[in-house]
Amino acid sequence: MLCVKPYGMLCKIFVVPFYEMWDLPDIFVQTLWEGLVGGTLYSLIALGFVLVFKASGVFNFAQGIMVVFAALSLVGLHSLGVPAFLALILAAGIMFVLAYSVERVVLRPLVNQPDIILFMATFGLTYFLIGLGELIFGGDPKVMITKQLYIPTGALSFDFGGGRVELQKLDITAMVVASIMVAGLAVFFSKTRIGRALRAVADSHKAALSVGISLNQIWVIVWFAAGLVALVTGIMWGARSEVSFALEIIALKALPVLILGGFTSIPGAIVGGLIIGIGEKVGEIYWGPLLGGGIESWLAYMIALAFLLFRPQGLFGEKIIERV
Amino acid sequence: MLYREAGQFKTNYRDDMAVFPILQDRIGILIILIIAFAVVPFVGNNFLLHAIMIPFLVFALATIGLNILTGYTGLLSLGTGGFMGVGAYACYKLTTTFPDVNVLVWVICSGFFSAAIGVVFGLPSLRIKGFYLAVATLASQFFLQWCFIRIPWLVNYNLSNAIEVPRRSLFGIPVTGPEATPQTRYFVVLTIVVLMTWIASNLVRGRIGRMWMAVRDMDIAAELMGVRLLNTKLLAFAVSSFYCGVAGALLVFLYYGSAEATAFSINQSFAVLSMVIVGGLGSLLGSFLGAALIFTLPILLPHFMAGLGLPIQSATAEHISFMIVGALIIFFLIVEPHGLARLWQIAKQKLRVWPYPY
Amino acid sequence: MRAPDDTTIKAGQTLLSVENVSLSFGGVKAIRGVSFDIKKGEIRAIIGPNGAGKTSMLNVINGFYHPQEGQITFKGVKRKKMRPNDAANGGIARTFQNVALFRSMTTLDNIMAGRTLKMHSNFFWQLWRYGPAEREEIEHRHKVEEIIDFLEIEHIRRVPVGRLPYGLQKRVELGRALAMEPELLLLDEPMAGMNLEEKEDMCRYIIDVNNHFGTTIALIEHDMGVVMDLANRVIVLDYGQKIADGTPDEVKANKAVIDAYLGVAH
Amino acid sequence: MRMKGLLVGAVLAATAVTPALVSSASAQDSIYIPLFTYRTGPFANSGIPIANGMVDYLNMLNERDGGIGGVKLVIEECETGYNTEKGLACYESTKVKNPVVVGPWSTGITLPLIPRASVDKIPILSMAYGLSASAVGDTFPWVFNPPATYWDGLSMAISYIGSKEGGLQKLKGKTIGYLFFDGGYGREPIPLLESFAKKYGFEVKMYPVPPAEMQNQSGQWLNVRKDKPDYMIMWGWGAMNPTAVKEAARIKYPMDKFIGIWWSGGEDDARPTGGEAKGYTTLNFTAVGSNYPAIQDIIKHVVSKGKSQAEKDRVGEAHYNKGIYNSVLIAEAIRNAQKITGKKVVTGEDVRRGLETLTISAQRWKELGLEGFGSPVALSCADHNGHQPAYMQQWDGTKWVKISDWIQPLKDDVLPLLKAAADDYVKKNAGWPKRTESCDKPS
Repeated sequence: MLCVKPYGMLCKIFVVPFYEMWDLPDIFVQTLWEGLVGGTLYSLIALGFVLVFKASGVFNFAQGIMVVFAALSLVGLHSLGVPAFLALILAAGIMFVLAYSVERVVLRPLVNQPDIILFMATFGLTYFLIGLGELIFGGDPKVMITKQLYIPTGALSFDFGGGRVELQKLDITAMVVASIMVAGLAVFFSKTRIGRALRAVADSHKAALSVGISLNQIWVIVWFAAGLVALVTGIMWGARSEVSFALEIIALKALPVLILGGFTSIPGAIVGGLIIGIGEKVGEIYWGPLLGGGIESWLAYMIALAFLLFRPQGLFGEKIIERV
Repeated sequence: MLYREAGQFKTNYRDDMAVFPILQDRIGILIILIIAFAVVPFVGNNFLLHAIMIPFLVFALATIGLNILTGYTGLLSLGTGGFMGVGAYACYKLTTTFPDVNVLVWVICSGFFSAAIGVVFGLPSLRIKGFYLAVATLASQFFLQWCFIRIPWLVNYNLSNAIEVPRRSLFGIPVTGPEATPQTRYFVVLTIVVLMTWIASNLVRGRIGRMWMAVRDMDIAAELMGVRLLNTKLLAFAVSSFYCGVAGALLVFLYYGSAEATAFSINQSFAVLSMVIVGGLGSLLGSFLGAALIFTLPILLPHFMAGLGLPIQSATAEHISFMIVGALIIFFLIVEPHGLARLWQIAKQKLRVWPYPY
Repeated sequence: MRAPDDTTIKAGQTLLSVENVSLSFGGVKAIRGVSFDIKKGEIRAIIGPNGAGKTSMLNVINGFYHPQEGQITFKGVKRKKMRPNDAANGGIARTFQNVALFRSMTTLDNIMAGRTLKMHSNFFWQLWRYGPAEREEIEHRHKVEEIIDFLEIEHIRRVPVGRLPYGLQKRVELGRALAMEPELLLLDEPMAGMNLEEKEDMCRYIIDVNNHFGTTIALIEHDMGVVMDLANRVIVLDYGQKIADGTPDEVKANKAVIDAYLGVAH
Repeated sequence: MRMKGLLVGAVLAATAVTPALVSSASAQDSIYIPLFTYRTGPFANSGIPIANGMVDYLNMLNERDGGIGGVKLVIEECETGYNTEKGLACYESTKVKNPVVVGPWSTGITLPLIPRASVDKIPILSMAYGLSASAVGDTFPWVFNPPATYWDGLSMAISYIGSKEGGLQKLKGKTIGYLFFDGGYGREPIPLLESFAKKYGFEVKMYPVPPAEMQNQSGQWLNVRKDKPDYMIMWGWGAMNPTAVKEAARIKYPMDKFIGIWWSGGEDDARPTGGEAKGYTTLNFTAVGSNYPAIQDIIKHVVSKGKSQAEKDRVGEAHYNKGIYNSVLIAEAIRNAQKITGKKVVTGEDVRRGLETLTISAQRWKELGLEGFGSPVALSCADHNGHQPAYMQQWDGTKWVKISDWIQPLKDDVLPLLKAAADDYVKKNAGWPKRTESCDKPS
């Protein structure tokens, strides 16, 4: 309608989307909010990756399935009649058992192997957990026990720019929980003895060994921490849709977040998640229709790739100086 | 006692540089080829040929492709599925646009299209390394899959949104389409795979292979020795994608018979990558072993359990086979991080001194 | 085969000259206004305490680092910036302080890789490993076997270099550099971490290379005894600056050098 | 030692598997029915109840009647995980046991099997999925997709919307959103939807959901908020459905204007949203509930005896009953084939004839103990689909409730399109065989 013939396409790319943002501010704000929420959830998954990568250099492909597994354990236990909060604690316990077994069975025999071998081992772990999860809990999806965990549902809505903006309480909860987790991890890393040990391990395995830090213990702890993050992520994603094995695919979205934020940076995971989340939503809503929609499946990767070409080490990664 | 190389002397470098310098190896490979060409197609049933051997060979080819990139050049890629898809769609377009040219010509030519696409998506590899590159290749995977779904021209506007493999024949014998017998398909696939494996082995043993491996092992040193990094990496992307593209075309034309875009999903990429790693990075033999283990295991496992007299629910079998595949990947990585190919080498070493321990 | 360079440089003429080169990383100055030259056919040593900028200097010469100031003239061609593979094309080869071999390749393949620039058979023949590709492979194999013979590493021909002891790795690395048939060979601490016997061997190889092939050599070494025996001329760097340049005897007598090595305060 | 262990393991494994790889024919005194199911993977939520329904009904026939016409049914499930490779492996491994019919249960598996059916002489039953054009029996003598195609389904949805608005003409100026699984399945109805849009003057908005984004639809639904379509039609499957229903509830989209295809109408699709999904409407072609003698027989003979993987309270759910419907078609086709040929142990070729002349009248439904369970089915040589009506069911917060009568598809719009699609298929697949199979009289 705004666009005249010869410049039709250019106008649709460079003018119309911005006009729409200005014209329907409520939708724009809602889009930003949805992006923010989506981004927070990506960040949570990415956080699990970062924790493990930072402390053990393992690119943990199994983080996605750990999200599913944790959430399934919680819902599965509850369906057996275990009270919700006890189930939560037990699910955390299961994640600890998982962390411990992974350390014993997978990581310890593979110590000092190249990164790609460890990556592949977590790949095997993914297959194993898919099979185990489906064997125990069945392949059918479960409903997250939102109410029993006192997670608020419903929405806060307010009028804005001639329309209505709705903030789901669930999403607000997710953001609050995510913030608390990040803050908690920050405190854990900087204030506690184990946290400082973790940082030492992240800097250098040998250095950590030489000051008497048990690498095995550290690995159990980070994998457990990643398991807890997975549990929280699973609850939040599960509450948004349902707990099913399809969630595992979504976890891949944490990968562009990772390369954007850097593999070793917790703030990077958060900021990267928000950039990816908002970027892909805004892109999908305002530019997606030009391409027939559904561009979300690759937009995040393209955004990350574009960033990478300018900063190959990610937003917060350390600059790599090559030496010979 | 049987496997001794003592007494086999080389008098010139040509012999010394042969693929199989040891006589027993040459006999072994000959026997394998004879079995593959002359025994398997006549003894095995259609299930063995069509559901196991053909896809196994096709995946072995894709694995060789990815191995060239990841194993030989050290560039981790998660975009294999997409590149296979490019080959399949290119082959479909070519054979429907020029139906008079033999389909096998187009199967091979389709590799050039995926090679070109591979080069485009390989460009970031100059600046990005390791896992960062792996994630960057995911962009190609998702973007390409989106294109397959979104560009109806690629499937000639078929309402099914899928490639519908046309009937094509070679010397009057149908090779694609429903009338092609599993035997014919098997021979075609086997011939192409054997030929391309031989070419791959030529490449990796020569100057180009050394350049790839040099870039993998120590790119800085390689550069200081006159290897152009970008060219070498892009060449690896091109050759790798070529192999993957041909594998994709074979997969659809001689195995599936029809394919939707989901056939080239991220799971395909992951599957091929696990074949590479379980088989052994930087080993052609490993590519075959890896493909055999990862592809055939989940398919044979239910039959295996049935053969043992353990009838279980098909879904349970599937769950257990997932667990077993996962556990096996971890197990093999622990036993031998360099893959099945290294296990084979160790076995040969043992055989060399057998029956004595040293 | 490439046409020989028109600017053939005779022994004793300047092969490479470095003029007023400065290099810095961020705020750290690694090299400050250094000038020197290397004459065809000589063995030139670069010495200096740790962190003096010796390796950086080699990196500048073979194009891995680009100096902010100054210029380099190699075989009469001035240049400020070049890619490492241009340097390799021009005939500069090097070894590394921490061995930079292709660890999972065999000794043979490592040295063959050094012949990369000399091999020209195209991709088509490579595919079939036939015709020119095969001939070339065999022809270069002969050259490589000569080097293997020269360095006395026949027995480890088929061993992946990652499994070799350090001393042998250094030797293989020298072999790989020699395979390039360089005009200028840069050796970065070729004897670091070796025992006496290995050092003697290495010295012998270096002298042989210089004598037999007429290769110009620039080397960095810590062992003063070795340097004084090997080198025709020595340049001393300290804190990125040149503090002395001359024959071993001249340098040995230089006050600034003695101060730098004994750690006198500036 | 390690080597030796590995070697022994490999040899053992090889011997155990060998029988499956070397063919052996055996005389048959039973009818072999392979059932391709998927209880794993991202589509398991839809696949599990269907698998249970299919298996349980056939098992019940075995338990109660001793099979069909006195011949025992050998039922074998093969897990596909909705994955084409595994599906094809299932096909090959079951093919050697002479199956009388194959139901691929995935469009991706159906498409490669369509051309092979006539060669392998195994009929394909793709119940209300697969390739819509395969309804044309003259072109696809070996493929059957009753009771309705996706195009029929779409036309029913449009005609239902029209009836809500007071006539199809009232659709002029309206906007209809189409939320679909971005693949062949979701894309197939688009041409018809566009032709309806032109014919009735409404606008169509497309909301594709990429396969990897099934559980992440907030972008699509924001666009829905932006575009404010009057109705939403959904072509969803697996994990996509419950997510879409949740998102619709979140943006407070009027649920009774949100209409799904029959594959979006499972209990698991609406239940996670619970009360807020109230009003969500989908098509269905089978009744919901277990209040039928035949289903009670399933409970009595199969479920209560612990021979089913289904929980008792989930017997009678929407997708479970679709599974039963699929098995009824198979069983009736076999019975019909026995009648036509006079043989007890029928083959795939016989069952093809049985399917082609299959009729299940209201009376026959009653005899089966399933009175009113589905609309009457009548297939013919020309029409392998039947274009049977379906009805609308609505979620009342806890269960599905039937809210409409049987809605007839708009055959005038659908049939020409089907014919054109079948012709297009033949044109593009040069060498497609002309129908040689003779046509039996309807029984």
